[in-house]
Amino acid sequence: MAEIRSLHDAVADLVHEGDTVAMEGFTHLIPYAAAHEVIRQGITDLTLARMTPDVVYDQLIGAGLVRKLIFSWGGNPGVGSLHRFRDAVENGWPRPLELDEHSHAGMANRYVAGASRLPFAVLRGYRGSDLATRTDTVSSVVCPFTGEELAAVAALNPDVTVVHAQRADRQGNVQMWGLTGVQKEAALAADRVLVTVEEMVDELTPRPGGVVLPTWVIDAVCVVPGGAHPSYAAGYTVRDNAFYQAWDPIARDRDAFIQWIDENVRTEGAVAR
Amino acid sequence: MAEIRSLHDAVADLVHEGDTVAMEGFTHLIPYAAAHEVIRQGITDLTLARMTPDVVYDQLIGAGLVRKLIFSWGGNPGVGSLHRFRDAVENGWPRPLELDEHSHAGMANRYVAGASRLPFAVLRGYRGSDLATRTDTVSSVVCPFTGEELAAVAALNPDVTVVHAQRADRQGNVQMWGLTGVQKEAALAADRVLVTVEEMVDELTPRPGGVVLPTWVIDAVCVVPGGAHPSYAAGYTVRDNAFYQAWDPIARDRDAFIQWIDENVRTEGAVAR
Amino acid sequence: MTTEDFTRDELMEVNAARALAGARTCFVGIGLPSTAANLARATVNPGLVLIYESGTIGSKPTRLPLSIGDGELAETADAVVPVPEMFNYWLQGGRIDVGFLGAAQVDRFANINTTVVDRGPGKPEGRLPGAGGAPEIASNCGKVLMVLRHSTRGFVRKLDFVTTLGHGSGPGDRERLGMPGAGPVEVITDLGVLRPDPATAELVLSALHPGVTVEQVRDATGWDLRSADTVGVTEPPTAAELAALRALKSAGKEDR
Amino acid sequence: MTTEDFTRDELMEVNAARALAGARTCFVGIGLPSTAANLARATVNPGLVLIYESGTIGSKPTRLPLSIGDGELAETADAVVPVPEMFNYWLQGGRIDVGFLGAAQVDRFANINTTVVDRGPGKPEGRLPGAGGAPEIASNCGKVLMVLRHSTRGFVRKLDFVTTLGHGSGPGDRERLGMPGAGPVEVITDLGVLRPDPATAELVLSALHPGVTVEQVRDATGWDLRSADTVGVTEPPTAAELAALRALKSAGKEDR
Repeated sequence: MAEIRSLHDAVADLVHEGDTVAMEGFTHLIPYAAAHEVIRQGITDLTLARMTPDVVYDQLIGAGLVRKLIFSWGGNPGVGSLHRFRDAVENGWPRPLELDEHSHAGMANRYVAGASRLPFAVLRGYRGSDLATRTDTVSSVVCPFTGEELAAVAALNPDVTVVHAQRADRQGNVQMWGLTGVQKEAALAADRVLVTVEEMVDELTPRPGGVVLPTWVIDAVCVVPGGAHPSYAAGYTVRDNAFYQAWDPIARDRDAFIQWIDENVRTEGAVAR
Repeated sequence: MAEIRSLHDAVADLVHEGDTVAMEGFTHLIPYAAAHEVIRQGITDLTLARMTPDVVYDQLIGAGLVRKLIFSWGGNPGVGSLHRFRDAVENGWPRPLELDEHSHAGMANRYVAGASRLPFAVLRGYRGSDLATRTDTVSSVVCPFTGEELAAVAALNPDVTVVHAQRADRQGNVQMWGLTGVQKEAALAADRVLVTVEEMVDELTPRPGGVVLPTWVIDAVCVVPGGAHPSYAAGYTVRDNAFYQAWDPIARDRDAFIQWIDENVRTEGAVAR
Repeated sequence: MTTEDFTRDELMEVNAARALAGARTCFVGIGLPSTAANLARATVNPGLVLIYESGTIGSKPTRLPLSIGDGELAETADAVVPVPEMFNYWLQGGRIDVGFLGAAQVDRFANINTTVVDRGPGKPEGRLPGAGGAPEIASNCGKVLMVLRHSTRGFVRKLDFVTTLGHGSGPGDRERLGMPGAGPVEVITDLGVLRPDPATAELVLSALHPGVTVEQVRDATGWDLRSADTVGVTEPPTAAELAALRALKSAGKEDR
Repeated sequence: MTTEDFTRDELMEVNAARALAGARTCFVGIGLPSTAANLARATVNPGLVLIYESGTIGSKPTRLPLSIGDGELAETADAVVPVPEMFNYWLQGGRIDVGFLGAAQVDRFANINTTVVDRGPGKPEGRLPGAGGAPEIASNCGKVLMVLRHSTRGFVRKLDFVTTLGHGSGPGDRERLGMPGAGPVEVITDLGVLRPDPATAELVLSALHPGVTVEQVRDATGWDLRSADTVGVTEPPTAAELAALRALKSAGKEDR
């Protein structure tokens, strides 16, 4: 059963040094506030998983908290590179970053296997690609009916998954809608689940496209209005595209990055959360 | 792209003698009207697939059109046996019925593999069960990462899937809601898709729990109000539980069954459709 | 209250509901398990999350569903999910505390047959409905409860077909097969309650319903049923339990 | 209209949109492919179904999305599906006519690298964003279109890493690997259009944009680019195409 908690306490209890953490969200509903709380608490040696690591992972990587990234596409969508990610991979700054790199189809299926508590998933993928040469989480299986060889990807079961959603009821049932991406799978694949929400309501009235995560698969719900900014929560906030574009010059420069994090994240009550 | 057609023409064109046909629906949205059209047209030697064959398949089997059934639970839910199904299996009347029998988890995953155009799906299932001894569509695979042996089920790709839905727009996009069961998978696994709907509308406004099948994965849409009776279409009709209970004595008796089919299905414009 | 005030079926149903005290989530089979689970929500476990294989999570029906796909199950649910998701993410995902099953035939190790029965030489096998969700429910739920009427037709020495594994041929079989759940922990009948002996995994008589004798149960069991060290007597149904049960059933009859 | 009236990028974008004439469904990568696909909807193919890997089917945005997960993509879609479903049922399911990809590096067989680039001895590999959906888009869509600016950095003799297979090392490779789609059929750049030679699967110059010479294209290509038997010249953009393209781009800029 989910407890309704402060973000500080929920992060402190559920995210541990050395954990594999998935903070999912496909452009939409990215849990920035929770990630910033991780930075404030300095929880380190993390393995981060996500199909589309974007600016929020750039921040965690630049803050030196990440030792490994499991992913399939790392960029600032429509803007360019993730400079902190590149700096870590190319130059080991502020620390080396190990990679476990997949295609989207493979990552999505790794979460599906995780949520299904199967050790692997099968797809027709990675054919002719060098990707499989750089990871030990892609292999192959042979169909026992047709003899076809198919790709197998290892299940991905994070220690903790963090997602942002539109709302929760007082029992901790969570509802999200719009692009819900791979969030359900990431949550159900994890040992622990932390959800930040825009709003707490008395009753979760059904919504078109609504996905409900029952309270009994969640550990903590934190009410954090705007907790996805500069990402967005459909029906509550809009994507701050200007922020994503402004991030590029900040992230290009180590000092500018450090200053930004200090002023906007590490300072309690900072504007950019 | 779906054509909007009469039920007669759509069934005549899309359902062929000897086809594997899935008419899915988990209590809800069962395409009775389309099945009755198949009976009227006498399309025979069918292999029928469905997780929960109920009264509608009892009718098709009793009408002598079915040579094989692929299924996981065959009964009249809450009432009792499917007597025509039993008579066919036990006594070969009106013809022998071959069975390919699974668990629900296995059948659901056979459709998932079919919709995913994979030759098989993996599950932790059938363990300790005799089921696998009576089918050639259950096998096993070994996880290349952990060495665990898991069940493999062969993909199920019907020649044609028939489903009932609440509504369609004039382009043939189809929307259903409520218990949508395994209908999406059954439709996407099939070579051809026939959908009957309660209503045609100008625009498919989003609905909570709504599932949309785009027109370009459907071959024909037929407007057949009440086409799920005695099953139901949430928001349009209610389940005729009394019919399901009344079916039991009809189906117990071969003559009563034949008379019922003649009067209610084979007679054009019959009351029970 | 005396035994005249309730039926054997009501004893079975009330005790089946009681077995759900303390459970968080229950995967509910149709028929007697559904009666028990809904009665539990009305009595010992108002917060019990009912999960039906049609895809509903947290159904709160006000009357007994006739089928696992009745409209009210979806309308009152916390979430409705596609059937493949139900079996893969929720059941196989190990998220469900209790699986509640009925059965046509049960053997002494709580293995279940719902597929075919042998009707004797020269006669065709008798056809049952089939497996449904049971094999994976019994494998993946935290534990399994079973409810069925007591008779030598149902409680058999040897199953004609193993649809669903309970405890196999004894201790260790589930582990060997890699089945995560504890398997059947209780079989509730109209005569009493059987539980697996911890040492042998064999079902033994552990409680009688009021007014039932050990001999009656043994006569209705197809194997040489042993008794637990202590055979208790179940508490008679309370007035509240009976009222709730009868209200559920009469509400369910309106449109049948 | 003269060449002064439009840019090289606009030539690329307009011709990329034209390549979508007649397609029913397109799996759209972000960036140039998204510009092209949205322009196609505004010009040559109003009924084109846009599919984004974020899960939207039939998006009808009125401005260019910055990311594949912009809100308008979901709000205007015929259906929004979970990401695993998108990749398994829709892409792998073989339901999508055209995959439209960008690339960092392309070789003569239209293989793609979006993973790492070699920056020379003693220097660390340069990091690119990674595969995203491309390997399976290129494998499973009916055919693949590519759009990228022409330069020797992009059109290379040998890829530093094969992220996504195009035609491998020549005819037969896709078949041998069991890839259902036809693979890359056209690479549209700011200088012209390359297509695989049917006999060798090697990309050859098959059309120049107005005002571009064969030498210019060869100079911007890292391998010894051959020309098709006939090298055409693409039609200049029409006023309507340019107006639609510029309207899309300016609408997209409002909130950036």
